[in-house]
Amino acid sequence: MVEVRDLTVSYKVKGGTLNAVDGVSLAVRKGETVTVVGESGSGKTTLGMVVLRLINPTSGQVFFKGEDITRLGEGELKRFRGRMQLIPQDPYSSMNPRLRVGEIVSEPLLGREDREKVKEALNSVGLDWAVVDRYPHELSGGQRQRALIARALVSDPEFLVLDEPTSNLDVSIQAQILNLLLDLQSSRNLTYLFITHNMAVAKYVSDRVAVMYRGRLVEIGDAKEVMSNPLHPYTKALFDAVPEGDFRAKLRELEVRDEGRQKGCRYSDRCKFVRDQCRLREPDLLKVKENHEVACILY
Amino acid sequence: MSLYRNVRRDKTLMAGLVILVVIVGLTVISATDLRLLTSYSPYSLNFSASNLPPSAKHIFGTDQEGRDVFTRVLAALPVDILTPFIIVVASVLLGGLVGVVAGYLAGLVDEFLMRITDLFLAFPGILLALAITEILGQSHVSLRLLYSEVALIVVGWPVYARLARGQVLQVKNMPYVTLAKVSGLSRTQILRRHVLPHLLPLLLVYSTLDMGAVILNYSVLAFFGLGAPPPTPELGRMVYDGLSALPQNWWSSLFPALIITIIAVSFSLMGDGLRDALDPRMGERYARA
Amino acid sequence: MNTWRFVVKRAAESFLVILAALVLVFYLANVAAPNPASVWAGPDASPEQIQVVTELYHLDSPWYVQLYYYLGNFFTGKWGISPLYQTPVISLIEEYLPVTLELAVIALVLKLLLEIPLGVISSLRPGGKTDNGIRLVYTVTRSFPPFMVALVLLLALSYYLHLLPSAYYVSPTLALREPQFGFDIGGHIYHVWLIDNMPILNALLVGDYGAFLSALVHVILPALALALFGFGGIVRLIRNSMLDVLNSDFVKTARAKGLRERVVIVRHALRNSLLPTITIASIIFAGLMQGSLVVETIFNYYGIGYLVAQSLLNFDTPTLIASTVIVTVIVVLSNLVADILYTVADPRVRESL
Amino acid sequence: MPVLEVKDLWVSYTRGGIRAYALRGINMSLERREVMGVVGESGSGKSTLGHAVAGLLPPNSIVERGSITLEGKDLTKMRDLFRVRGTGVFVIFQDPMTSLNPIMKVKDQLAEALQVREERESLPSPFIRWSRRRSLDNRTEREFLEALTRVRFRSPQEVLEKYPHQLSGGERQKVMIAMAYILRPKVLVADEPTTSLDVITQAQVMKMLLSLREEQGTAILLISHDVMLVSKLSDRMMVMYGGMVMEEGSSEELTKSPLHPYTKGLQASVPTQFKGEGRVKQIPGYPPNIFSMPQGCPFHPRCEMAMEVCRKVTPQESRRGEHNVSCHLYG
Repeated sequence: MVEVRDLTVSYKVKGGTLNAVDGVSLAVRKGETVTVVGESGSGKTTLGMVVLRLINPTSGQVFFKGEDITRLGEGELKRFRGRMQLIPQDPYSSMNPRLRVGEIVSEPLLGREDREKVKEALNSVGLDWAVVDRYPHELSGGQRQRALIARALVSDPEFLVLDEPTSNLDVSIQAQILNLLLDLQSSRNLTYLFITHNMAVAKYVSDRVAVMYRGRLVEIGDAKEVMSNPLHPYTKALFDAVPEGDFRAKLRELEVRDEGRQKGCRYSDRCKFVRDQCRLREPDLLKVKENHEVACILY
Repeated sequence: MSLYRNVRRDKTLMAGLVILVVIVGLTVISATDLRLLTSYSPYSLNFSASNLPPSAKHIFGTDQEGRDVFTRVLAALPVDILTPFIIVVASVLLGGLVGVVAGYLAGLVDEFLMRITDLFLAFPGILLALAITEILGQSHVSLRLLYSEVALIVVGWPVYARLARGQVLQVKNMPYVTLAKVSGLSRTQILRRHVLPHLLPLLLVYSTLDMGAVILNYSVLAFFGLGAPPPTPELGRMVYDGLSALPQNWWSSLFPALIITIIAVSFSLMGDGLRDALDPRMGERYARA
Repeated sequence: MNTWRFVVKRAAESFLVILAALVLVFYLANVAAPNPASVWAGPDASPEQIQVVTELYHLDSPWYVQLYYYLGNFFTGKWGISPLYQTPVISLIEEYLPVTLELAVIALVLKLLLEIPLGVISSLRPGGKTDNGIRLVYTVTRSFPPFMVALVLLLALSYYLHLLPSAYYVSPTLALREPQFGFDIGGHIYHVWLIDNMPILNALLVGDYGAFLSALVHVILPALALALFGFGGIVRLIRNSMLDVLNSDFVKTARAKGLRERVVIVRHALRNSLLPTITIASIIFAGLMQGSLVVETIFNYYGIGYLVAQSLLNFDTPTLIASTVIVTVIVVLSNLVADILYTVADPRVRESL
Repeated sequence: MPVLEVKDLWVSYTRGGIRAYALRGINMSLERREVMGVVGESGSGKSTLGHAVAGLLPPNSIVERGSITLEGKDLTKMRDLFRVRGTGVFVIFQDPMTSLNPIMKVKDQLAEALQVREERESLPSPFIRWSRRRSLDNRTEREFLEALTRVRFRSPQEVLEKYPHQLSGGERQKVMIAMAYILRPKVLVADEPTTSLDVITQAQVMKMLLSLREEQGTAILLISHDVMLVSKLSDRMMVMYGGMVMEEGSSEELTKSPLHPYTKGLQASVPTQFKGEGRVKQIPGYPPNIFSMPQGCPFHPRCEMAMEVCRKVTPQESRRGEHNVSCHLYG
């Protein structure tokens, strides 16, 4: 459905360039959810934006249904707009406060007035038709996020990028939205690229999980496999930080290391299992099982 | 709508509006037929009645040439209101256009336009306007009003360019614009739907506030005799002319100055009120405490 | 290190702006003007005078040659000859400008002393009685025309109450002093050159307290009128940035630490709120320089504003042009200083250079 | 004897002339070295409780009733609240990016904290106070370095000379904890201290909060919307909703056998299963706004077990084994 090959996005920063995304290859198959997990600054959001062609990659390619859309101009991209949609992180700033909900939801229709479409979309996210005349500030956070999902659905997309869609919501609302997203996926056969830093959410929504660390894909595989048998030391650290089991004991064990910049593996300075070879070169993704790849010299 | 309610609740806005309606009313009557308001002529000299203090017959007194100050104030209103209005409208259009283009196209165009804007902003505005009017208007006294308008537009537009650019840049980075892009809205559609609706109220508020400032600037030009050529009465010029009769005849410069103040204050009140009415965030600013 | 690079860069930029401003003024006076010769010679010039001026300023050459001479003249201090005073413009500026600079600085200090505390007071209880009162006052005073304040002060304090003198006056004794004055510190004599026409500063340096007092008394009214012109802009700015800062988390942290409210307000809130004021300091200063036009005219205070007013009323364009350019230069430089101060005051900006 | 005791606390806000209750009869007590978790969604009043305890309620709020007793002193009756802040109660706020003064060096911000503590510990002469303010002598610098080392800064000397913007979010939060080390408060209110941080950083910050408690016996009021985090870290926890305590008890008990339908719902709405292995239970509806609080039990419109009485009568707190619960099912 969607594929990126050897994607790199670099920014100019003071004293050099920073690769927000660094040589990432990833494919999302039709109807599945691939979740990208990682800390802030890991490049997961940038990756999502590149896939939607909102940010231009420095190098590498982006494919949508087999077509190379990396170099397409805004005019040619028109064909793809609407077939890919975005569910944003912050339901507050993602709605123009001067527009009514109806106008916001129908925006992807590009001016074609289609009451039925809007009605159906609102219906499918569990919102009442009455909201179309409301302004965003009259809605709660959960209602807004529902409206934004309806907005994305109205253009009949096949592929959605979900950029931390529940991180600004209350826990009870998060459950509602996650269930809604799963239902919509199965009823409409949607393909998701789900971006999150919340491991519990990742576990609940993913078919496959991709772990990013500072722009680099360090581990990828089937959700169950990766989550129950994490291989990369960073992935392990991520899971160790989740409040589960005897968390207080885990915290006592926790080592605190500042990160610096080193040659070789970029996780080497924080890694518990670091060896001399780690400093030599950046490891590539290696297939350890049919459904599990990891970029670490330990394997 | 809530805007209407806000307007009614806002005392400053109401006060500004009321004064302004009275002044605009007087201006319109004065422009159509001054004799409806006063029995004196603003032009004819009458030295037997010079330097009369304010009284029931001459509520603002008379000047050194014996003209009724109140009548001259009324006669001055059309020029003193219309000229700043033209200046502000032209500045908004010019500056707004430059700002939107710069903010929207970004890159080199932005860099170039903003350098020019900065250059004009670097000038002390009034002084440049005075110089422009004086140099251009020297040999064409009859065109002086036009030149003074041009001069004040020259110094007035850059602020709007900055304002518009800033607002465009701010809205451009809002997540809802990103969403619009994903949905395939074109640049012009995004501009129309998302950018302009935020920009226009801002420009309205700012230009209302600016009306007050431009009235003051124009009055300074007139003060130095660079406004409309005589015999057209002008409030700023009347202030200057009255100075030579100080301190005995204080009324012929103080009253025109007072009228300018009232007009400028009413615009300022209205601008402030409009801002509060249009910007709910400002309202919160008071509520938070 | 970085800061110095920034200073050099900003200085170079300022120079370019001044250059561009010069070109713009040149275009105005020598190209756009309907009759450039009368711009430089004055409207009442005889044909012979016009002839002299045309040669002097190369007005019959192509514009780029004129521009070359214009810029060359400007940087060598040849700013033309005033048809009104019949003296080189530069000597007029030398005489009048210091008076205004002194006046403007005093007015600036007065303005800040009046407005900053009001802004702080207003922000402490937003929406309260004091705040509403202050806001009402500045909404009105902000739109006072410059002559309004001057007129009222003049009429009330000088003519009616006879408290203060109405016009400029310098103690004659001051002019008789040596223009150069030395301090003896640790056996070494440090020389201080008096700047002509800064009566207050000079009187202080010379130690002539009679003259100082006299000059001070004369400066009060114009300085007050100037300080009150546009009164409220800073109050508003301080109030609004105080409100933002007072609601910010770091002020909450400062309170949570157990600091006294006075310390929280002054050390944390006010210091941070003053940052935006620095950025507009040059705008305030430019406003004062411009306000001096009207204020000096009304008080007959012999500064550059008075000079400009005279040149306007008498079509003395060379003086007008030179004054405009020199005030522009001062404003651009004050902007430069403000920018540098801002980077010194705000570590975040310093870092991002 | 608890360090902190809150009794029947009612706090209201006034906005646009309308008064609404953010806290409606809160009871709470906190022992030395105890971590009390406060869980709730937006509008539950958890932050208001934190602010009230720290004496930092905003000016448009009023304590209507009740008391907050810190070491025997009732904060609601005190005028000079600043005297208990810092050394009595200190707060770590949610957003580390904004909680330090951007134009002061870390050193100077820590120095303020030290000054506050020393003034309270002994009352040195004004001259000594003045001279301390002027100079950072070796002794004070050593104290700063020690505090920064305790929160695991690798090069504390450098951190002292830094401005907040030169530190990451996690590092700034560590500076806040270092400040707590210097102030030695009796009670530390941690108001969503890790919400804007990554998981790994969150774990580190939590580790340091726990060490602070171990080393100084600080009682911690840990406010968070994250049920899992709070239940793992706190000794006791209270679940708030609509300005009321729905349920309160030892964290272990509350996690194992919650009584209140809201506590149950909240715990169930955290996903634990893989995709396709069943659905997470959801609470219908949305949390109420304090300006439109329903009659009776605030939770009844979203409660599956709601009865007639829940619509009308606000439930009272009742004791059930190790729990306190406010629900008509157990009343």
